[in-house]
Amino acid sequence: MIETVVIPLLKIAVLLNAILVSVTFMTLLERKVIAWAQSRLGPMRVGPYGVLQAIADPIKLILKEDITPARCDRMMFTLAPILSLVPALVVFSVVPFGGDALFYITDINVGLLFVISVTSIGVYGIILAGWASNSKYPLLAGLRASAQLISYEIAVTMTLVSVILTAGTLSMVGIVESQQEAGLWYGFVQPVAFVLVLIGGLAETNRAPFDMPEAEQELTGGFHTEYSGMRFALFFLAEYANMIVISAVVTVLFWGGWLRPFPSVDALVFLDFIPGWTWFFAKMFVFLYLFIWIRATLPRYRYDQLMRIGWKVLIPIAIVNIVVTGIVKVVL
Amino acid sequence: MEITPAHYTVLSAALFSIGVIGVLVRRNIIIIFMAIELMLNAVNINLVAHARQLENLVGQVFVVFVIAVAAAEAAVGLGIILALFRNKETVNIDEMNVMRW
Amino acid sequence: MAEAIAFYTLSVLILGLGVAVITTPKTVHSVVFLVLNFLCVAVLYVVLQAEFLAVIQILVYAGGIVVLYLFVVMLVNLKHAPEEHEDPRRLGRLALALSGAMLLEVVGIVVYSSRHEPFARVTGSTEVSPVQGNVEELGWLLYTDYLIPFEVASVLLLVAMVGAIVLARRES
Amino acid sequence: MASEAAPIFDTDELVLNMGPQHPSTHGVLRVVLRLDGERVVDADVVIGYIHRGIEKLSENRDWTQIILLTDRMDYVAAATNNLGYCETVEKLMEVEVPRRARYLRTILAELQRIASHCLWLGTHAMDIGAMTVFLYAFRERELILDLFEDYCGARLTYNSMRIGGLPLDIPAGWDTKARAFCDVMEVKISEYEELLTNNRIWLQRTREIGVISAADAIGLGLCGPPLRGSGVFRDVRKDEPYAAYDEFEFDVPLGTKGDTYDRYLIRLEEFRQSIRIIRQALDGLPEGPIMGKVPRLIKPKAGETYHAIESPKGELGYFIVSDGRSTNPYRFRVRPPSFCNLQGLRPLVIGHLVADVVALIGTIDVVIGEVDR
Repeated sequence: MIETVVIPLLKIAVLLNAILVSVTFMTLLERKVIAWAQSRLGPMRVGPYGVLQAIADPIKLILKEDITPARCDRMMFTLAPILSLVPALVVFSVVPFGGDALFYITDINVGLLFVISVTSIGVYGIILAGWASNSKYPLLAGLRASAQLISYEIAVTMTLVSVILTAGTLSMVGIVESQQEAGLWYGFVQPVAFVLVLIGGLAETNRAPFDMPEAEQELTGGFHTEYSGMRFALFFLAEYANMIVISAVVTVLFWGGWLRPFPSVDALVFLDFIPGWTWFFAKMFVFLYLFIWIRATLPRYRYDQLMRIGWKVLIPIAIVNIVVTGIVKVVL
Repeated sequence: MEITPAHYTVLSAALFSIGVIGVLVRRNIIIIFMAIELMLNAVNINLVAHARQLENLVGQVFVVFVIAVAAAEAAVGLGIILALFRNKETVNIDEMNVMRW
Repeated sequence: MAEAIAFYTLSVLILGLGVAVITTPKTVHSVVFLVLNFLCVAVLYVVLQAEFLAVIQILVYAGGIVVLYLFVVMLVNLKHAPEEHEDPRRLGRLALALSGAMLLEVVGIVVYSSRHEPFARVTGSTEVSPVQGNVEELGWLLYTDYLIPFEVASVLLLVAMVGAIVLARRES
Repeated sequence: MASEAAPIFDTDELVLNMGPQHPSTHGVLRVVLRLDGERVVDADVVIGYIHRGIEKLSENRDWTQIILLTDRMDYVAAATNNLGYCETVEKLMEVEVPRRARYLRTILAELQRIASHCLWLGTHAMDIGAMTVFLYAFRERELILDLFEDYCGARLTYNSMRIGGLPLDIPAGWDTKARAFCDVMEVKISEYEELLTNNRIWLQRTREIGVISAADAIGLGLCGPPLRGSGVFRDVRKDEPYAAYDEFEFDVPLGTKGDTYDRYLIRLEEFRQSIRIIRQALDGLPEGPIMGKVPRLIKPKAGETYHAIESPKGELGYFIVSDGRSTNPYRFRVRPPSFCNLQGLRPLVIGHLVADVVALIGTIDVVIGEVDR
């Protein structure tokens, strides 16, 4: 009973809290990093160097009035933020933060497919938010978002096929273990797939330079134009949770999860005193920082250009990558 | 209390009936399409339940095919709905009688 | 016991959401109920130890097909509900009665056959596949015994895609 | 049958109201877009949300008070507006402006051009999603505002010129600061260029977007960078030199294709040319008085005149009629470059996507205060 019920529940509780807290600090990190990139200071007022801003923001959002537009579809308007947050959190159930069973909630044999399929549910939150707001800008943004998510989902899924071929398993733990056996991170084995997943991940999380669905300058904030207070906060949480998901998945698939760099090189064995989960979080942090950095640097693509990249560049490259991987796999 | 395939079959039959009712009673063609999806799912539940009972994966293979066909059906069906809507501005199945002479 | 709890909970959810799909007046609500219904069916597949199908169910049905429905519902922005126009030749009551009768018939058959001739437990599959695990075995079956149906299905999808594009294309 | 019924669906366009409270319409511009999907079929530009009646108001103020009102037209380039007005009245009164004053006026006008272009670059880049350039450009604009503050005490509405000259001489050490600014700015321009000029996304977002031919540009009455972007040579500083521009060497950059990217390059080059002019003016700054001989009571003799200068946005012209009896103009009329360039918005946006609309509003560089007056 303890083994099957209490411990998993405890793990879920810990993980949920950890994610939500790290999301709030992600927002602080983003504001700080972008501020530094732009030669500003960023938040400085709440706590030393503005550290407590991460706590002040959620409190503000919770206390704010939650406005429901007069002629919206109330049920869908309420459901949409929940539908976009829940899938982002559910994905973490299969992410292995360390090699020991203590560091993941479950390891199912279709782990990677589970990640792909659950993230594909997130699109409903955005479409429904756009539709339920009964307003034109959110509607346009909702349509943009759904088209974008669906096309990049195809590209990312097709790219992941080549990783699955290389690893020979769908289990998230299994993929890391096969990297250990290979003695090489798959980032080196599948560099093309790595870049494609990174680009696709940016697009799937609606991050710059693919942030059309919430482009403030074009669509006045996009699908959450009509949202305020806690419901807006849920969208916000979902976006950042999705960033963490993509970073975690890329870490697992391409950067060896909890493994140290060059797991096959014996000269580096002294690095093993650092626990695996530290490696994992360090790698995740690199990707999160990369996302923020890109946002501070690049202009935004246009919607049709984005679709063209998805369909005419990423998907063909992904297909070629699968074929090449297959041939190499058969020959070797 | 053991759950036998009979239970799953009854569940499947009930879901299938809901689908049939939807197709026969509703007039919005999109809802009718969704009712058809419900019926397909009812069939899938049945196939999966019996695949486990027989400890044979052929049932699951069939489910894969059913899903593939459902996807094809949805794509073409929704294409037809859109084309009809463009021409007649309706999704009422009773008004879609172009093929009737 | 655990399976019973799961089964009854999921059955109630699946049937309840199924009824909601066909009774809700707003089409968008119907679509959302349909998604939730499919998610419950996916959980039922997990209970039935078909993890791969559960994931495919979510990925293809919930994440793909139903999004299409949602798109069409949003495009078909109706000015008047279709239920207003009544075709006098429609026999709703009869339809209800017929489907009720069909349900009774199926249930009857199931109850009768399970009483008199319990479902036989077949041990061991006829095919001995060289791989282990649900996904691997399924893949093995698809690419050996069912290769031709599999290819036909892919051609079907291709045809459907071309058909959908031709149908939805705007004539200029 | 399909061909016959197709228009029913095709006319089902979405009317999208952009502004007057929209983050990218630069103030209170309102554009009513008719969309087919995301493609703009028609655009209706609605103006007048901050009309304050400056022209009419000026006909009831005496000649010196009007300088203060001109600040409020193009409020991101107030000194240029002051200059245009003062020179027009001087032309009407036939007042000779001392050489030092003309040099200082040129320096102020060119600093103002850099400040205005900084604001344009920042907001234009921001509209296309490059948020960092926005803050970089504003950082440098701040330096110019500091220079102006040192000079006249104000940071936005300067009231920095007088009919016949300048109210104040530059404070001690100001020219060193201005030189230092020129050195800083030169480095920063290459910083902007690093972020944008060869950026693939920037190129894709600006090249071939909003192309306007030379003939069309002239036909629409465009002026300033949008006109020069199409390859038409027209710069009031060269064609009809005013202030001290005839004494300096500078180039007028011209575009070839007339797209958004060309207009971007032209403005960046104008940064450099402005710095060149400022340096020349600081080097050759003559000594002498800063006010010409102007009567206490300004009362030009009856007559009318039109005088134009090259504001950062284009040709800024003043048409003033004096009846020779009262102490205020009989008729006061401004030819604001933003207003004339805004004419070009509708033909530019038709056929483009919603995302391009914000880029195109940015590229013609309008200030609504000047459009509405």
